[in-house]
Amino acid sequence: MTATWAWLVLLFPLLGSLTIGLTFKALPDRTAGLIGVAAIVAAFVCGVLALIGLQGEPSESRHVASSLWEYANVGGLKIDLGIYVDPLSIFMVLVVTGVSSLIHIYSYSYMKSDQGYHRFFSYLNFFVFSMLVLVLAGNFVMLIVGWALVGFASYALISYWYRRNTATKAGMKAFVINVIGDIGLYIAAILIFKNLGSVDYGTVFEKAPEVFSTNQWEIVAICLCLLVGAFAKSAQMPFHTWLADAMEGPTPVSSLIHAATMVTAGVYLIARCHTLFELAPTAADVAAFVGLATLLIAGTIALAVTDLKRIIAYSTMSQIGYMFVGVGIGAYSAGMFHLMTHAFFKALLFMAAGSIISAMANMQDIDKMKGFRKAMPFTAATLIIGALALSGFPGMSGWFSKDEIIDFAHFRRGMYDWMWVGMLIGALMTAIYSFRIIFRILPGPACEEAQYLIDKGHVIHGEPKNPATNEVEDTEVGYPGEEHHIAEQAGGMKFAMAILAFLSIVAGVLQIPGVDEVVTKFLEPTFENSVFAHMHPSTGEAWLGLTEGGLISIAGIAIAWLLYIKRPDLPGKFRQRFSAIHTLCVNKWYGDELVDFLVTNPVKAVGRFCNRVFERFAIDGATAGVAGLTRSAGAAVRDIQSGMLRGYALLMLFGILAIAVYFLIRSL
Amino acid sequence: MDIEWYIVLSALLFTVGFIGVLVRRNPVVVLLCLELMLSAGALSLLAFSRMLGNQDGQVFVLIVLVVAACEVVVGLGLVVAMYRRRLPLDVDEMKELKG
Amino acid sequence: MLSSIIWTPLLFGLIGLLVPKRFAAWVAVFGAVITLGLSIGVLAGFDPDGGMQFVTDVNWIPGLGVDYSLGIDGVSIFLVLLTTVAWIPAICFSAIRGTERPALYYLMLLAGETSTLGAFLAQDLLLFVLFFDLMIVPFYFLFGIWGRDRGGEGDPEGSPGNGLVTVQSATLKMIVFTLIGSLLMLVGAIAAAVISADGGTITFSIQTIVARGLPGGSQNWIFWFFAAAFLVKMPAFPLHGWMPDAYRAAPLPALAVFSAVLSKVGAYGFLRVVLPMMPDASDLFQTTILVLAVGSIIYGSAMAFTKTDLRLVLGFSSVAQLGFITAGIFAFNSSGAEGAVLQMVNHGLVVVPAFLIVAMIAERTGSEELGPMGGLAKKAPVFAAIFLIVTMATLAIPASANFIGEFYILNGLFQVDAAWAIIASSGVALAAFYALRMYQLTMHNPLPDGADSRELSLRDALVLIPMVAIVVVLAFCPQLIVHSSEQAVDSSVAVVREVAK
Amino acid sequence: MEEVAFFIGAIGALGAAAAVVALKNPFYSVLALVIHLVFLAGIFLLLMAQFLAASLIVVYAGAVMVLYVFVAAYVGGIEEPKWDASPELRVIGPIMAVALFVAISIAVLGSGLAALGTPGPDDIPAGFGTPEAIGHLMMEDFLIAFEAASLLLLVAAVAAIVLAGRRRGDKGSGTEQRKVLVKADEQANAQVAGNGEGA
Amino acid sequence: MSFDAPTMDYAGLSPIIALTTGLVVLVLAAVFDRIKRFGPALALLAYAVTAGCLIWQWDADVDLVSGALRLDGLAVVLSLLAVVSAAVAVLLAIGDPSETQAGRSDWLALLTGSLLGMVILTQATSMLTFFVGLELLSIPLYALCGTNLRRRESLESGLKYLIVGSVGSATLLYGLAMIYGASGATGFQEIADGLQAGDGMLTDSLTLVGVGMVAVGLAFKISIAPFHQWTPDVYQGAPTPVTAFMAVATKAAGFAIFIRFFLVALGPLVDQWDVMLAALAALSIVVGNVGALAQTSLKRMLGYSGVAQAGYMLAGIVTATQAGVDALVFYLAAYVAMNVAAFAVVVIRERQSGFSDDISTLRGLGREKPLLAWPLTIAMLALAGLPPTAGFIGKLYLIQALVDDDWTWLAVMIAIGTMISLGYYLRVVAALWMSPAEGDEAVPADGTPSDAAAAAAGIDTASLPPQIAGAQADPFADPQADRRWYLLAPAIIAMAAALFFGIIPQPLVDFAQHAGDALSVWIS
Repeated sequence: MTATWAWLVLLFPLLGSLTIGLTFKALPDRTAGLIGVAAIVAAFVCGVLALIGLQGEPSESRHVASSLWEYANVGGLKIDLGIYVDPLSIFMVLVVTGVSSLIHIYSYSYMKSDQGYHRFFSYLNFFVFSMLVLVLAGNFVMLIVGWALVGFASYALISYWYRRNTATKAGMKAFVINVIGDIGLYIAAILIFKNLGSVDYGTVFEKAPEVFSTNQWEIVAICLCLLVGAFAKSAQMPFHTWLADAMEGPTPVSSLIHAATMVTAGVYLIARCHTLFELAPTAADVAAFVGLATLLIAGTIALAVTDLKRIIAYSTMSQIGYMFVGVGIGAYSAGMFHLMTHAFFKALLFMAAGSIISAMANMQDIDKMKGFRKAMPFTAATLIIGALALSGFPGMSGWFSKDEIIDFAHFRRGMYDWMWVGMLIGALMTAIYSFRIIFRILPGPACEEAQYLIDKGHVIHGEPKNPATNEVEDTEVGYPGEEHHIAEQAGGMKFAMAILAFLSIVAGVLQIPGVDEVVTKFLEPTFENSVFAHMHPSTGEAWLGLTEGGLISIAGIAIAWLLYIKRPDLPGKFRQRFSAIHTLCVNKWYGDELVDFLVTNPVKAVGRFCNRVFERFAIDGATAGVAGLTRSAGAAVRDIQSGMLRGYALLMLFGILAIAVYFLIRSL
Repeated sequence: MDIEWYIVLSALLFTVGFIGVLVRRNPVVVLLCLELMLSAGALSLLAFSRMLGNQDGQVFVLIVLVVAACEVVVGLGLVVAMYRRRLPLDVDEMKELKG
Repeated sequence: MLSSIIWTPLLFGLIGLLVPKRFAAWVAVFGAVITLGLSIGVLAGFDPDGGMQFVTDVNWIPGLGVDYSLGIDGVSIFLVLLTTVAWIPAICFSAIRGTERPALYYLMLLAGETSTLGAFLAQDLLLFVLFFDLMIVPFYFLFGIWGRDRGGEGDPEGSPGNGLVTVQSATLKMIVFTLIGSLLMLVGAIAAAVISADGGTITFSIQTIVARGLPGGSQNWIFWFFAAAFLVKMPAFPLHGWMPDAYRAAPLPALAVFSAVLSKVGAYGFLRVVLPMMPDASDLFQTTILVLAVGSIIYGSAMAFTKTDLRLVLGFSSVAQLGFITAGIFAFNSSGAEGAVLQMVNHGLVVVPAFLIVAMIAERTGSEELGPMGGLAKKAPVFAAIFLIVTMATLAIPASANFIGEFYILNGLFQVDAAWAIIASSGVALAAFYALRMYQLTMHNPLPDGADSRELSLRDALVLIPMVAIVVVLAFCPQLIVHSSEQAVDSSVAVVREVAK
Repeated sequence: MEEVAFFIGAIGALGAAAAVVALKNPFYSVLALVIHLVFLAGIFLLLMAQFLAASLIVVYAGAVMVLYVFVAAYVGGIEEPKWDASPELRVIGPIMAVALFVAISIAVLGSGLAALGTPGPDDIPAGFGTPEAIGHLMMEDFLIAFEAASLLLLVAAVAAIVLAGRRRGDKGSGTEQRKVLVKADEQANAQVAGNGEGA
Repeated sequence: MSFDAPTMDYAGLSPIIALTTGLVVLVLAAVFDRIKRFGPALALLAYAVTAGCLIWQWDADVDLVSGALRLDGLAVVLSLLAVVSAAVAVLLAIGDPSETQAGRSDWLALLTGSLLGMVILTQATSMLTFFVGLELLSIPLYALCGTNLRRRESLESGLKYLIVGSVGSATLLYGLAMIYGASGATGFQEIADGLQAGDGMLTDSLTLVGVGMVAVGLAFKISIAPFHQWTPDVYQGAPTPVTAFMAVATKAAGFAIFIRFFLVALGPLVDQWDVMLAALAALSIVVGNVGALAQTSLKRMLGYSGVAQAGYMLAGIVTATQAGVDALVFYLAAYVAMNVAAFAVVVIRERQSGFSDDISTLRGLGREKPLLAWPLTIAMLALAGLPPTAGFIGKLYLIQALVDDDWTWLAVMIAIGTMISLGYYLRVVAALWMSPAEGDEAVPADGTPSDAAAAAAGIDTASLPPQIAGAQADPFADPQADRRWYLLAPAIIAMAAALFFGIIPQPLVDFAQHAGDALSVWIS
């Protein structure tokens, strides 16, 4: 029964996507939106039913594998169209469908005036379907399928406003980097098949400990390849550059895909393959360290950039860094818990940001925003709640989830203490940049747009411009129309944000150390064979960690207050004082340039070389050379054919002589 | 007289005829040189005929003479035809066809 | 049965000469559909474990030991189906638009189908060579008569910087290149028969030659004679010199089937002839061929993302794809070879709509250049969606059957040496880049002046959608192909595996 | 005695042949060829080919050469620079021709055929080279060759008429002299044909 | 001295007798203007009777007239090919300027004389018949080449052909003399016996140099490089019907005697001469193919192509096996069909386009006159060896014979030559189908050729009778040429044959093997 519900979880979004996509001419926009919302809600309901079914099983057999048909089977490499349901996948299903439902509801209102409404919902439903394939996959090939399909959906949605050059470029970048990640997974899957003879989760996780010894090179290679996929999808260094550009997509997309769900797939992957990573601790450490590096670097960038959505995007990278550290060091349930809470508050932050951006007529620069507290009180409130949760303010959901990871690092001691320190610094930065947004946007005298909203009661109708380039764009297809939608005025948006705000505040109660620890217990069947399953800090240590985290968060908020409210001149001074560091951060640590230098430019150079040099000289040259040789031989023959009779006779004489000499030599 | 001498003589005549074809430009003279080459062949045939004591070669030579005569007739016919067309009688001028 | 499959297209082509001009197209469509029906009939009666089936064997030139011998097995059946399927959209596309000298056009197109089917079905080595050579003839005329010159610099029609291409030089280059291989193959085929007969009666039956075996020394040079033919036909790097010009000059419907099906004959030849007949040489030259195959992948991809002419993007992507296929075959294991067979079918199915879409794009923008294009999706969501599916299948996105093919190929290669698989896999990333670039630069971005974004006409949609539907259906169950061809493919590579041990 | 005769004949024939090539005036070349043929006929006699020697003189040096003389006179000489501008022909040609001579000589002198070094067998059949013997051979063993040769003459005659004959298109364009000449070479053709068949 | 008349097997001699009768009748007809008009019909009748006699004697295997001739499969098959091409030449010559100027019957008599030479040559088994047959073949041809008296090229080609041809004949004669000396015999079988009987004569310098000189003489006739140089010039200059006849029939007869002399008389020496012939074949393939590449005159191109094709065919002799001879004869038969189709179209096009055989005059023909374009197209594809034509099967046959006898390198040469050949054959196809007609550049078919055009075509207007020179329409131009059955029929029948024997080659294989079987006594 559980399997059936799980299949239905997959079915509804797919059906929704197809229905909306195929009926784009027949159905009115609203109906399409409703179908989209309904499909996801239905998936959520089925997910809950699957959860109930699963919880009905005894703890040791809480996993179900189910296969529809044999997808392909050659040379022992058997691939089923199969799913694998266990607490981890159900957890992900619930997070994904839950958050998706809310974001669909939000989009229903937010995208109202967009002319590609059908397309948007079709893509969005397809994304949810793909994401569910990813989390429910029963073997590595299906995982790859889901993995790549979310990549595709992400691409489609980033390039949703496809007439913007910046959007299509960003989509391309995201897609190609994700494909590189996919290749990591291909190779991992092939290696797994080669060593274990199967790609099915069940068999692989069962046989891996028997086949591999700890840190055997094969298993390390497998895990590193898996990590390539994980890093690419989760925007971890050095594959992180696409995420900031992905903000070209509509805000609900950023909220759903590039904050709440898809980008956390890497975390899910490591958790899913924890058996393998525990056999390859080196690879797990790599994951953790990359997560740490990303969280610190992304934090510094978030402090410097001024594009509202990009700040949140870097914050996302940073938070995923935390999750990577979490699953890298063995704090699986903490990592997954942070994944969930982050989904709530980050989705909320994006929604609020979207609301503000709408009010700003698509302007995204926080330097130009001011005084929205009065103009948009509801949005302001949700923004504050999101920021508090993000910075780990005591009592908020983020406080419980983030500090659990930080604490676990400290608990593991050794070199992990350095991670602990790093993560604390990161936490401080998180608090600062979170409240940088709040303090720059909300208080103070209203800016022009905010004032307009206060005065006229509706948002300003700006020229449709590309926020990245400020070019005027045509709105005929695929752009939000002149009407903009803000949370204050749209029920759907308000509803979704309210629920998320609520969850951002209270989700922490699921995992109060020493009290309930619902998430840990729920996920226990998945991680029961893990070496870290029964290693966790004592309740006291946990609370100590929470206290530290809370203090740092408060300190960070205070610093932000100091910088942006009390002494607003200070940031400028810092900027001048440490201009090198500022430049570095504003330029995102030159990540794009580095990738360009190391990968893109060489590849393009190879292409140019092939095209302009090799093809021209070697291929065409060789062809022309042979042709020319033949032609000149022909010219020689024709030259000899001078028309001169006596020349012909001479050549004959030559021939006779040659043959005579040949035969004379033969007769010797 | 050894037969070799006759053969060598015929080879020499053949060579002289060939040289004539190579160096002369008047088609009439070229035809004469062809006669030389054919008569060289005839001479060697006769020499071998004598060597073998076999008269087949002699009959062959008779045929050769006929052939030579026929070639001359057609060749001279062509020369006359060209002359009538006021074409230059110079084998080096016959270069319309080339390449 | 198989004979009727082969000759039906030609028959209808000839009928087309007799009927009034305006019906010629529909006679051709009818003929192609009947051929498809026949091939489906064969599929229905096909037994996946039955080895060679529907065998026809008639003395053709007894004086030379050449038989008219046909048969079908798990490898050929899907290629035959691919052929019969692929021709229909090409013909329909032309029928909708109309061509000059229609009777001749369809005769040539259908003669092309006949010869391609012949190559796939021939079980006599010489018959295979004959059909292999014959294939190029109708396409020579198709490209030559209905193709067009492409201008050089400054010509709005042409590709700036891509130089001037005349139909004559392009077709000549094509046919000379292909025949270089074919003629050497003819020598090789005869040598194979003669040497294997070893003084006995000469026969060209592939099975007999395989059974008789060839001495190792002869295998080595005969191998290269065959390989030359197949590699040029594909085309593989660095023997693709004919491809850019020919592709640029060709009429698109003919190019679609050419690229989709004819290129596969080369790969098929490796599987059908080279591996079983010359196992020692295949084993000996495995590395060399793999270098060429991987070279094709990299080079084809690199060219595909630098070229701006849509045809060339597709053409070089075919080079890369055929590289994958060759690599899979030369992995000598069932995973690689099976992936290759699957990929042959997939690539064929994808390329036909791709080229037809290029034609439709050209109708809308008046150019086949990526530079000045874009935004066509604006009023053509269905068109864009179909192209998107095709693009995704081209770049072998997981969930497409192309992915399964590539995955199996990579898996097969990995078992030879991990390095091959890793280098080859870079082709996957590059494919994403060039395919997406092609899609974006046509469908996305602002619509330039002069371009006309309009939706597919219903008839065009009817041409494209069945192909796309097949691609989608295969995405769900590649096992259909994999299962039926497994036995045949495995028997081909097993010979080499035996030797390699 | 035979040696002396041979050398006289050889030197005469060669000298006349060289003269054919070397003389500037085609008229003289023709005459040189006649002389050559006479010497050659002498050598034929040494080789016991009486009939052939006779026919060479009668048919060849007589009839055919007359034809030459007529044509040479008809078309006249052309100005031919002695050593013209294409040295490859003037120099390489003779060199290679001489090389060919050397090659043939080596082939003959180096041959293992013992009979070459002898003056030929003495026990030759009676009547060797006489018209009677040749006639028998012609009518018995070589009948076909003989008949074919006669047809060849017929065809050659037709060819000459076609090429050099007067035709309707030429009406009025020829001078009196040319008409005569055309008639003359037709006659010559007929004569040659007649000779061939008569023999 | 008693007279021993040779036995005359009149049945065996019937083809020669029929042809001789035809020749005499044609010569006589030349005298009577009334009969003259029926010259072509008379000639065709004679050829038909000859062909009938040949077919009647299909299974003959007899020595004729004291071993001078031998009528066997080889002779019958190759004579038939020669007769067929002569018949085609007669048809193509109807209305041709050369035929008209030469007085129809005379022209046909020359043609018949040459054909008679060929028939004798295919049957010759003695040096004398060999030599006289060859001359009977050649001398009328020299004249025929010059029969288009108005054209300078025609006369030039005739004289050129005659001079170099006589050099070739003289060389051949010299070689024959040496072989006669070495073997002491003139009959082919006796030569073989004599050489084998003689002490060391098989490798003697006298023999071998003789063989070499005979090879040169024969190579000259069948246009083997480096003795090919007359070919392009003469093909181009000669009247096209003559060229057509020369291209095919000469090769048939030349190869017949080549096969018979080398495989029968010089059979014991095969190890001595095979490499030389292989080298000549390879050289011809290269020279012929590269030489043809940039030609603009179609006839000239076909001349070079003939050199290359001769190289292919010579490869069949190199093997000295029955399979090789079969392959050669098969190829020759296919070659007849291909060339006839090509030349017939050239003749038609010439008459329509003011006697230019430039490839550019073919432009756009595929669109305007597919009935003309197709035979030429198929001919080109067949010459290039593409399926489904007899040319492909012919190459296949040759390559098989070569590979079977370990001459793989020569087979590869054939393959390489074929590749090069595509470069020019397909240029013709491209001109036919792939380029628009040059409306203003081509000489209008029915218009008046200007003096400039006439000069370009080599017509020296000054020396022409007034009614021919300038001002007036070319009396031989025939804008309706593409509707003349006697021109179109050869083209279409030859095309059909080239296609038919490409698809169902077995009958032609049997035909060829009939020729090869005749030599089964001498070769394996």
